[in-house]
Amino acid sequence: MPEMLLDRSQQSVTDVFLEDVYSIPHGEKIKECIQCGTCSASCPTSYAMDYTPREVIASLRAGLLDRVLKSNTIWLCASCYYCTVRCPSGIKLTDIMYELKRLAVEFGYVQKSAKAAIVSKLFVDLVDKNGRIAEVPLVGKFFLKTNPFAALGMMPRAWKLFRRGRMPMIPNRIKGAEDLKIASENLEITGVHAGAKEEKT
Amino acid sequence: MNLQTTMNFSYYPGCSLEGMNKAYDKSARAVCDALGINLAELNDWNCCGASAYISIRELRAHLLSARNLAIAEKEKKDLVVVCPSCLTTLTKTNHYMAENPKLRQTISKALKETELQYWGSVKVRHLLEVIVNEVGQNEIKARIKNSLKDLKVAPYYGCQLTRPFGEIDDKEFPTILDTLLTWVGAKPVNFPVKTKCCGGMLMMTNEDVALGLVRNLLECARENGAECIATICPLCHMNLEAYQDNVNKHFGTDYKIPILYFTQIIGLAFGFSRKTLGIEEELTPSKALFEKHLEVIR
Amino acid sequence: MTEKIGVYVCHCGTNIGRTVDCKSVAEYARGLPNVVVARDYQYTCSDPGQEMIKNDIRELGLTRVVVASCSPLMHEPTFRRTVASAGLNPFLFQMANIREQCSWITEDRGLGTERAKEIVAGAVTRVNFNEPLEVKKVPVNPDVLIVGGGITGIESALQIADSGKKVWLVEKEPSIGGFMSRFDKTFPTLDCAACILTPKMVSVGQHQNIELLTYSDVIGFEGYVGNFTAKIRRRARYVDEEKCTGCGQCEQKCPLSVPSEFECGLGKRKAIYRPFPQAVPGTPVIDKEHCLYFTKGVCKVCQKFCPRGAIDFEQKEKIMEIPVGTAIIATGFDVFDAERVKEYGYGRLPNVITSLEFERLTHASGPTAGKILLKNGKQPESIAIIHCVGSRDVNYNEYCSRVCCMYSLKTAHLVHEKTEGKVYEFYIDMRAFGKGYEEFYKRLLEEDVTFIRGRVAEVTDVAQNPSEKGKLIVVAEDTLLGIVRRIPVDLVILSVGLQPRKDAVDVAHIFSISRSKDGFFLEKHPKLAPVSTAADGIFIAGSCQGPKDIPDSVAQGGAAAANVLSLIDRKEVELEPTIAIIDENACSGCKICPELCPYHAISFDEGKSIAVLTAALCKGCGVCVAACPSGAIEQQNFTNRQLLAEVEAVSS
Amino acid sequence: MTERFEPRIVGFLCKWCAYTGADLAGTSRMKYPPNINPIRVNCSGRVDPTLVLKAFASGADGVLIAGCHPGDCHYTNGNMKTIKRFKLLQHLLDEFGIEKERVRLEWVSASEGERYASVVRSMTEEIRNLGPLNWKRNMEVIA
Repeated sequence: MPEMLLDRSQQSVTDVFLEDVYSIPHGEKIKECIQCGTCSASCPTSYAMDYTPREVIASLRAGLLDRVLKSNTIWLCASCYYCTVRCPSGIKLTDIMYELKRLAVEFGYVQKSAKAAIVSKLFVDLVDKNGRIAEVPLVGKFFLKTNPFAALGMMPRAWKLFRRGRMPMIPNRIKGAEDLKIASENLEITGVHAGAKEEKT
Repeated sequence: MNLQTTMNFSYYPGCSLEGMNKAYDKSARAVCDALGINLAELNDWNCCGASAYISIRELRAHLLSARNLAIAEKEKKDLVVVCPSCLTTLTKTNHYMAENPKLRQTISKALKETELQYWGSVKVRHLLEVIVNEVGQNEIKARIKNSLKDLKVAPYYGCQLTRPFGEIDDKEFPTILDTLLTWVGAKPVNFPVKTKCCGGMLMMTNEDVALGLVRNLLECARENGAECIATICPLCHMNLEAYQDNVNKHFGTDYKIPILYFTQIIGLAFGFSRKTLGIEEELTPSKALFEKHLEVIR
Repeated sequence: MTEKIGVYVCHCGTNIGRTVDCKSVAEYARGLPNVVVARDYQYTCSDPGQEMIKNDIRELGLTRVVVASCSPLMHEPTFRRTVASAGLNPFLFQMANIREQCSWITEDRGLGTERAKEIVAGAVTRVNFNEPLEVKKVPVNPDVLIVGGGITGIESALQIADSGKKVWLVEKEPSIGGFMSRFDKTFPTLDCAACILTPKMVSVGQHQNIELLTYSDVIGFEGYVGNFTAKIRRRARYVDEEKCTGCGQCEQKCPLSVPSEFECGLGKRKAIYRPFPQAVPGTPVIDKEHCLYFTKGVCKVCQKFCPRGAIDFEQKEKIMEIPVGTAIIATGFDVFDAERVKEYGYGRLPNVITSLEFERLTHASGPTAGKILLKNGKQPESIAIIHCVGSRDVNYNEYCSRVCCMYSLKTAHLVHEKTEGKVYEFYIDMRAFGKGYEEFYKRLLEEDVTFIRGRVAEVTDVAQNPSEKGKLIVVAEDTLLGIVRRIPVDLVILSVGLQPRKDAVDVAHIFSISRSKDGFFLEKHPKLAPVSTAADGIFIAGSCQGPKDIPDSVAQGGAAAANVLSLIDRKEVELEPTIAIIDENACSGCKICPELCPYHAISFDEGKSIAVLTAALCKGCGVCVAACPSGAIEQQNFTNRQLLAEVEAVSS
Repeated sequence: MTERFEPRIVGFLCKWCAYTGADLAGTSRMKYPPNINPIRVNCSGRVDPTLVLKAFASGADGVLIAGCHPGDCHYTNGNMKTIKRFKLLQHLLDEFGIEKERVRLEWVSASEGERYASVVRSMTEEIRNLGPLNWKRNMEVIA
């Protein structure tokens, strides 16, 4: 039976967000946020964020999710999972940050200069092509895209690494890469988003 | 001395061990060899779908993970990883597929197209935990050839060995690496930031933020008298080691703390050469340190 | 004889009526065999509702009544009384629950109505086979067992004893007094805990109607309402309570000091000790684990110095069996183990303490004689108080511990008063719900305590700048500003929550009572029967039912006492006659049932070769009925005929 | 379009734990399919196999027996006897060709309203998938 899919682009970003988040195991816990700020104070990078992690949920509740998606907040999450393990309401905030990153990309909220988004996209492209990631092409492309001058600044370290045999230039390509690529493309055409809610009876 | 039994595991090195962190791979293999842990590299493994990937594509990330798990399932052995980020990603897919039937169906369907299937039986384990729990104190002590003479080590766990799942040890104050270091004759120092974040991938995109985090780690290690920092994560290792110069430049500090994989420290105690362990590939030299500390036990 | 059945379908306002079409259920009932009248009514439990049933019984000569309404746990007793007052045996009434397990669980009116019809059909079919039963009355033993000698148990004991009834008060510790005896001041009035508690403790110790059994546990509890037997283990004190005068010579002379549990390990006690000077009884106990005589076989100094010869190293524990009619369980709570929240550093960082430890520090007779001191002996200049430690947290206890906000305010007041230091309170929500509580909060605001709305993420000693060196840094988001703050302080006080006692599981088993999801004992009804349990004659009071402050604990202690006294004054209680009966003629003498009965109510008559039931011992579980291969045992009001009829009706 | 099959389940609930837990589910307004007809008994140990067979024979598609958790029985150990008896019952039903999924023994404490609701949810779903039992009709055909 083919799955009936709502066209995601027809829905508001908040609706898509909630639908996706509720599909993560225990995702509905986001409703139980008590705005205590444990996440913000546990976060090693929150001081540099436009909005603290707590304010992400406050914004959601106020119907201001878009300001979060435009902000640097989500791209500063380093996936340390401190917020997730300490949250007294059991909210998996790190997973929610991933979801916000995906939506920011999908709905075009990302500023051109958002470096973390660029590196993530490059990462995905390379993995999709080869099945594995090699650091040199990733780093190289990243700096060429963002700031070629910074790449020059990297040279001394790169040279040191290269001399020590730590900079292989050619990525390994896995044998199953082609199959995998087809499967993952199909996954997104025919498959439901993990967000599709499990039917409850 | 020989171990009576050989322990067999599938081994997932992860992308970064093929590249900048080859030394981790080398030292891990050398140590496992000595301990009778037989690591069979997973056939045609792919990227685990780690943070940078799942930030863009959720389903595909799970598919990437699941492909590795499916290949591992055929081997009917536990899957050993060394990169904590791979550990978390693979474990997460394992858990979420078990908990969310819809996701399980979707991923299974996609796997089928690559002629694979995954039933959810693979146990993903970190090498550190395998060495401590499967090999144990006696077998490790029996292999020590060099005394580390109370080498003071800051045991640095980073984030994703214990978070979010906490299956290996306490989520914030683990002790498993401290224990292992003690077994090989080193002296773990008090290191209250042992599970604080090193900045991870932010080093590429928000260097200022990440350098600050690395500095906190280096400072705490020095405050507590550590002569080197033991790492278990290739990304932490990279940030602490390759960016130590940048930290010094940025903050006007003068840290010169050698950074070693925990497998390199065990390897040294086991009497392997620095070359075998890939220690010569490091950026912050530790030669002087070990000349002071290593003493062959007769 | 054909029965005449009346059926009453209750709307319960919209509670049932919204998802069950009560009219059509009544109509359906009218078509069932033997039903002579079926009505739907707004509130059947109301006076006019009950009148309607009584009238029908009188005027239509009903022989059976079915009410389809709420759960029998709610109104079965009500309607049994109704039919009884109209002259019908109460057991000829049958209740059909179409609310809790029907109308409330669905949004589908069609299915809800259909289900209600089936449930009513089951009850109507069954009621045909109901039989009139005699309710057995048994006398109530007026003696009362109270478990737990904290402020709750003390209150209950005094109320009951003052009315002239005998109370057995059992306490695990060497002295009564509970947690309250360890507190310094009490919120919001700031009166001294000892000043208001000690007189009550003394009254208990001296009361002629109270038998005080300290250093004792209840290890068994059997019987039924009005007639229980409590089995109590009195642990050996090694001091004769009759001879001891409580002079304290032994304590002074004992050469061995160990950390005092009463002082949270902050102070010392001797191996022979009273937990605190005002202990009731004043008789000390010898701690066998540490006493030099028991561990090394030498010493006996206490014995040498005791002027009354009260020390008895040969004393053995005693098991007592005490018949009582009712019991009050007031076993209290445990404090949350702060070490579990690793990021707060308790147990790792020396100057992180719990609120209970603070009570001892600030107590005039505590280990520092009331001075608030750091581990290095200095007075703190800045103090952080952290709310909700172990409470409101899915990782620990999900519930609010209810008392911490207020005692944290008290802590802030005391610490500020004594040290004149800067005080920070980190809270999530300020809960000041009681009489005089909000006023107390206002007072603290006036006292210049700094309140920061944010849950603390961690307490660390890792400094990030020179001003943080040597301090404990408390990290929290000031959520009203959206800024993460790092506040360096000298002392951190963790306001730990309350949780069920470790032995709550065992106590629940001994008394056959249930526990709620949070692990505290379960009351019969959260609003209308807060101190009753599902087991008749057994009551709960105080924090064993859920976190409570002192006023609420005392109120519950009093409430439980009133419940008990009301039962005693009735002099006799009615027992549910749902016991088993054995048909002598049908019994094949297979001896299966005597083995099965957990109450030894069935014996075997070797002469007649049949099983014999002692009705007084039977509690009506029905296990024997289900097991009897020859169908010789029946359970009253749950006969095979009744159940089979109900099963058949609801299945088809 | 065929109408969805609504299975009919008979629930024998002990009055101390399971029945109170089921009441709690209602009081908390939890939703579950109204496919179960509860019958209150003092103890799950009272439920003899005849009652279960009677339910099936009268047209029930499933039977739930629910009592206190092992160790929590109000009558000391009545539920332990239920466990033993339940094994015999399963065996018996097997002989009759009744799928084992149609009868369940579950422990629901007085505070486990959500547990009761989820048991009924999953049981209803499972039996809906199995389809009607029609034992009554089948027996008539045989006889």
